[in-house]
Amino acid sequence: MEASVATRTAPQILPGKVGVWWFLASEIMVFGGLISSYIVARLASSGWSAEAAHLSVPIASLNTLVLLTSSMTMVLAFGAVGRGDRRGVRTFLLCTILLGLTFLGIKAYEYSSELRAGFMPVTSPFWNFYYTMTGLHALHVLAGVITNLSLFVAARRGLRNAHRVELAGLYWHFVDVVWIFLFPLLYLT
Amino acid sequence: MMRWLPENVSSFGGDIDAILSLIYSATLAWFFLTLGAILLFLFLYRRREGRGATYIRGDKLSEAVWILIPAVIVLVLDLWIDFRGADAWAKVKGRVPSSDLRVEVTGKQFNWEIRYPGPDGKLGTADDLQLDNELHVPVNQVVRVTLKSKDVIHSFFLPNLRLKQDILPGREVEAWFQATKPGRYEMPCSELCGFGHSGMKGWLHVHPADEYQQWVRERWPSSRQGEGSKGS
Amino acid sequence: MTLERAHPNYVTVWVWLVVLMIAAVLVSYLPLAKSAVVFLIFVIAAVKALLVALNYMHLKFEGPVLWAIAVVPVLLVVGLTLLLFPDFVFHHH
Amino acid sequence: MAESAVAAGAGEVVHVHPEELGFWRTYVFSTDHKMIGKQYLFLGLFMAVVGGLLAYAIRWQLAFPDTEVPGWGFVGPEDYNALVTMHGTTMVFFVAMPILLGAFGNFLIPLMIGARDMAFPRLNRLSFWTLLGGSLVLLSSFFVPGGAASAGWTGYAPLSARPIYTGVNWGLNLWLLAHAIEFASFLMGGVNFLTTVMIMRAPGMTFFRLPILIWQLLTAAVVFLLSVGPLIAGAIMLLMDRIAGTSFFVPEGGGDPLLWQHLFWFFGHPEVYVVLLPAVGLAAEALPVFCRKPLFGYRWIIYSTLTTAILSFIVWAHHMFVSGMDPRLAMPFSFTTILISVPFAIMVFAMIATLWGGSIRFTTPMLFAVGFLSMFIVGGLTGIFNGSAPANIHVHATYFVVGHFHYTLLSGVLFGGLAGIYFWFPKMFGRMLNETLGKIHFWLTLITFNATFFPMHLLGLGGMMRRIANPMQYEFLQPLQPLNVFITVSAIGLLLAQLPFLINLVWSLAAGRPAEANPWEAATLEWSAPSPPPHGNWGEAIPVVYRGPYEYSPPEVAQDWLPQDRALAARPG
Repeated sequence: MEASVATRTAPQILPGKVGVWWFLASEIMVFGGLISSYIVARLASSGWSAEAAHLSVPIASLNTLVLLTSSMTMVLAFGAVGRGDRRGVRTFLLCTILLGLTFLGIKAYEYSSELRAGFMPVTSPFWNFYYTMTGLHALHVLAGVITNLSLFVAARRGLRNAHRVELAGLYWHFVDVVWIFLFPLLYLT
Repeated sequence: MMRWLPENVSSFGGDIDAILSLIYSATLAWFFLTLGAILLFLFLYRRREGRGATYIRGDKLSEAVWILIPAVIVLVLDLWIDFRGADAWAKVKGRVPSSDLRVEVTGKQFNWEIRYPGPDGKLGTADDLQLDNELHVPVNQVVRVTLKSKDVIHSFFLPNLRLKQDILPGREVEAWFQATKPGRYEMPCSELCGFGHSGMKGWLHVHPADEYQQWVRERWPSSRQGEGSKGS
Repeated sequence: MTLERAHPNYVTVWVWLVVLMIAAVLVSYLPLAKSAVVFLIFVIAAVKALLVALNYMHLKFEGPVLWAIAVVPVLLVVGLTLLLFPDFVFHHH
Repeated sequence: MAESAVAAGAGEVVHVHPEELGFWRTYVFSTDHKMIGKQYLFLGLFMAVVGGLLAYAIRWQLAFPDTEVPGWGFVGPEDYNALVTMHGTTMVFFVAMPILLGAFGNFLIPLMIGARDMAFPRLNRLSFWTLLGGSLVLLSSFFVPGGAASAGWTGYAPLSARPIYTGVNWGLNLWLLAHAIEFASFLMGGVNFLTTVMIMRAPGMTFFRLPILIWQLLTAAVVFLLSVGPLIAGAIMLLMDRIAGTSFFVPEGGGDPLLWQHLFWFFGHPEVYVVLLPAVGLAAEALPVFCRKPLFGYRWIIYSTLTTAILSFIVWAHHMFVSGMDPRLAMPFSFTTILISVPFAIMVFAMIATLWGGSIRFTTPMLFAVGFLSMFIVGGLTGIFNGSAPANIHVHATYFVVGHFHYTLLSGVLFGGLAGIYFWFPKMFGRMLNETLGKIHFWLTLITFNATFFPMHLLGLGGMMRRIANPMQYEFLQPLQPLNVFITVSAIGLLLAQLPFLINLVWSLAAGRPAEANPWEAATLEWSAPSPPPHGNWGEAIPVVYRGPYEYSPPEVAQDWLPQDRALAARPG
C-alpha cells in the first residue's frame, strides 16, 4: 500500500498498535460494565450457584482449551511474520480460524442443549446475564474469525500487510482474556 | 433569588434553604468578581495606538499565584459548603426519626395511592384505608412515609416541604417530614413516568391537631380511642 | 518491519495456561469454604489473563504508555464495581 | 490506492500525491481530515436545526399549553415526552459532539500538530459515515408507528425497558440503535485522535508545545473512550430487556432499575466534560490571539484539564442523590463534584488573566470566546447548587437543572463552537465571514440566550419540574406562568438570532472576502498552511516547531507574534 500522505519521522511505535490498544481499553470498559453488573447482581441475591450448576463444566472446559490453543496459534502466526515465513503465517492463521469456529460450534451446541432443557434467556437473572455475556463474547469471536479470514486471504498475496497479524492478534488475545474471566464467573462458582 | 422558593412549611426545609442561601451568596460574589474583572479588563486593555500587550506567560509560580490563590479560596468555600451540607443531608436523608405516624405512598401510572395503617398502626391489616392522591397529616408531627412503586420510577415531591425522593420499583424507600403549618400543599411527581406524567399529582393536607382528630374520627368511626392516643 | 526480537516460548506459555485451567476446574470441586474456592479461582484467572497479556499480547516488551492504556480501564472497572456495592450488595443484607 | 491508509510505511518520506480526485472522492467519500471535519460541521449544524425546531415546539407547548404550535401542530402529552427526549439526545450526541469533537478535532488536530492527515484516514471516513448512519436512524425513529423515544434522554428503566410503559416500541429501539452507532463512530474517532496526537506530531512538537485545544480534545477523547463502555453494556442489557424480554432492569423479573442509572451516569457525567473541554479549548485558542498575549498559565490549564478528567470518573452519582441510592454515598460524591470547581476555576481565572495587560481586538471570534467564558462561569456557579447534596434535594429534576446545563453545554456549543467557527472559517474555507453580521449575531445571541436560560433557574427554585407538558396543571406553578411565556418568546428570539449566522455562512462561502493564510496573525501551526490547506496540508516540507503555541508580543521580535515554526536564527528580531 502506498501511503501518499504520511509523516516524515519514524514513530517509535506502530500507529496501529496504539490504536488497537485504545480500542481494547474501551472494550475492557464494555465487558467490565457487564461483569461489574453481574458481580453486584449476583452478590445481591442468592440461588445463582444452583442455576449455574446446570451449565456443563466439561464442555466449557473443552471450549476454554480450544480458545487458549487458538491464542497460541495466533501468536505463532505472528512469530512466523517475524521470520518472514509466509507459509507458517497462513498455516497458523488457518488453525486460529478453525479453532475459533470450533469454539463457536461448541458454544452453539451448548446453547441448544440449554435451550432444550428449558433455560431461556428470560428464565431468571442468571440466565439473562449468561446469554447476554456469552452472546456478546461469541459475537466478538465471530468478528475475530472474520478479521483473521481476511488476513488469511491477504497473506496469499504476500506479507506486505503482515503487521496486521499482530494487531488482529492483540484483539484475538483480548477476546481470549475475556473468556478467561467469563469461564469462572459463569461456570465455576 | 431566594424569594422564588415556595413557602417553606417543613422542619428541615430551613436547613436546605440555608444551604441554598449560602451557595447563593458565595456564587453571587464570584459572579460579580469574575464578570467584573472580565468587563474591566476588556475596557482597560482594549486595543489602543502605541500600546502593546504585556508579555506574561503565567507559568512561573510567582505569576501563577494570581490564579492559584483564588482557586484556593474556591476550594475553601467548597469545603465550607460541603461541611454545612453534610449536616443538612444527614438530617433530611440520613436517618429517619422514629414516629408512630406512618403512611405508605405507592406511585403508579398516574396516581399516588396513599395507604393509612388505621388505628392498629400496622399496614396490611383490615383497618387500612386507601385514598388516591390525598395525604392527610397532623401539623408538627413527624410522619414516616414508605414509598413504593407499582410500575416505573416516580418521584415524590413536596415543593413546600423541600422533600423530594425518587421511588424505585422493587424497593421500599423510607422518607419523612414534619409539616409546620396547616394548609393544603401540592404533591406532584417529578420523575418522567410516562404520558400521564404531567398532571400526576396529589394534595398534602396538613391539619391542625383537632381538625386531624376530626378527620380520623370520620374515617375510622369504630375506634376513636386507639387513634386518639396517637395524635397526642 | 517487525523486528526480530527475543520472544517468549509461546508453547510453554500455552502449557501453563492449560495447567492453570485444569487447576481452576479442580479447585471448584475442592471441599473448601465457598469464599476460599472463589478466591482461588479468580486468582488463577488473573494469573492466566496476565500470562496472555504479558506474553501473547507482548505487554512485557511495551513501554509505559501502552501499559497505562491497558491498566487504567481495569482499575476503573474495579472502582466501578466497588462503588456499586453499597447500592446492591449491602442493600439486600 | 490514492489516499493514505494505515501508516504502514512508518518512516518513509512520501510526497503529496499530485493526482486530482474526482468530485465524489473530494467532497463525499473523502479521507482528507479537513473535508471530514467540514462534513461533521455541516451534519452537526443540520442536526442543530432539527434540535432547535424540537425546542421551539417544547417551548410553545410550555408557554401556551394545549394550543396548536404554529407550523407544527398539536402536541399531546406523549408527543411532548418524545420532543424532550429527542431534543436532548439530538443536541448532546448529534450536535455538540459532531461539532466540538468531530468538526474541530478532525479539522484541527493534524493541522495544529503538524501532520499531513490523521493516523487512520480511512477509519476517519468510516467514523463520519457511521455517524451519518446513526443520525438517519435517529431521525427515522420519528416516523415509525408509536412515535419516537419518549423515556427522557436518560432513558431511565423500567420506563424504557418495557414498551407498555411508554407505548413506544420501535421508536425507542431505534433510539438505542442510534446511540450504539454514534458511540461506535466516536470510538473510532477517539482512537484516531489519540493515536494521531501520540505519534504524528511534527519535529519539535513536544507535548508541552501543543495548543491547549489539542490537550482538551485529547482529554475528551480519553474520557469518552473510558467512560462509554459501561453505558454500551447497559444499552445492550436494555435492548435485551426490550426485545428478548430479559429483566436486567425490571424488578418483576429480579432486575434492578438503579443499575441502569449507575451505568448511565458513569458515562453521562464524563460526557459533560467530553463536550465542555473542547469548548474551553476553542475559547482558549481565540483569547491569546486577540489579546496579543500568551495564554496565561498554559501548564496550569493542562494540569487542571487532567485533574478534571480524573475527577470526572468519580462524580457520577451526584445525578442520583434523590434516586433512592444509599444515602451514605451522597456526601462523598457531593464532595468530589464540588471539588471539580477547583480545576475549572483555575482554567477560568487563567483565561481572565490572559485578558489582563492585553491589547484586545474585538473581533467576532473574540466576542464569542469572551461570551463563552462569561456564560460558562454562570454555568459553573449554578452547578454548585446541584452538586451540593442537600441543595440538590430541592433543585433536582427542576428547571434549575435545565437552566444550569444549558449554561454549560449550550454555552459550549453556541459560544465556544461559534467562536471556533468564526475563528477558523478562513482556514476551513479560504474566505472571511462578514464581521458586521457576526457582531449582530453575537449580541442578539448573548441577549436572547440569557433571557431564555436565566429565568429557568427561577422557575426551578419555584419548584417547576422538568419534563412536564403543562405547568398550568399545577396550582403552585400557575403564578410562574408569565416567566414561561417570557422564556418562550426569548427562545424563539434565540432561534431567530441564528439567522444572521446562517445568512453569513452561506453568503461568505459563496462570496466572502478571500482569506490570506494567517488573517488573525496567529502563532499556531495551522496558520502556516495556506487557506484552505491543500491535501497534505503543507508543501514538500513539514513545519518544524521551535516553541510553544502562544508567543504573542514576545520581547525577542519586533512583530507581535512569533509562529511556532519560525526559526529565530534565520530571522533575527
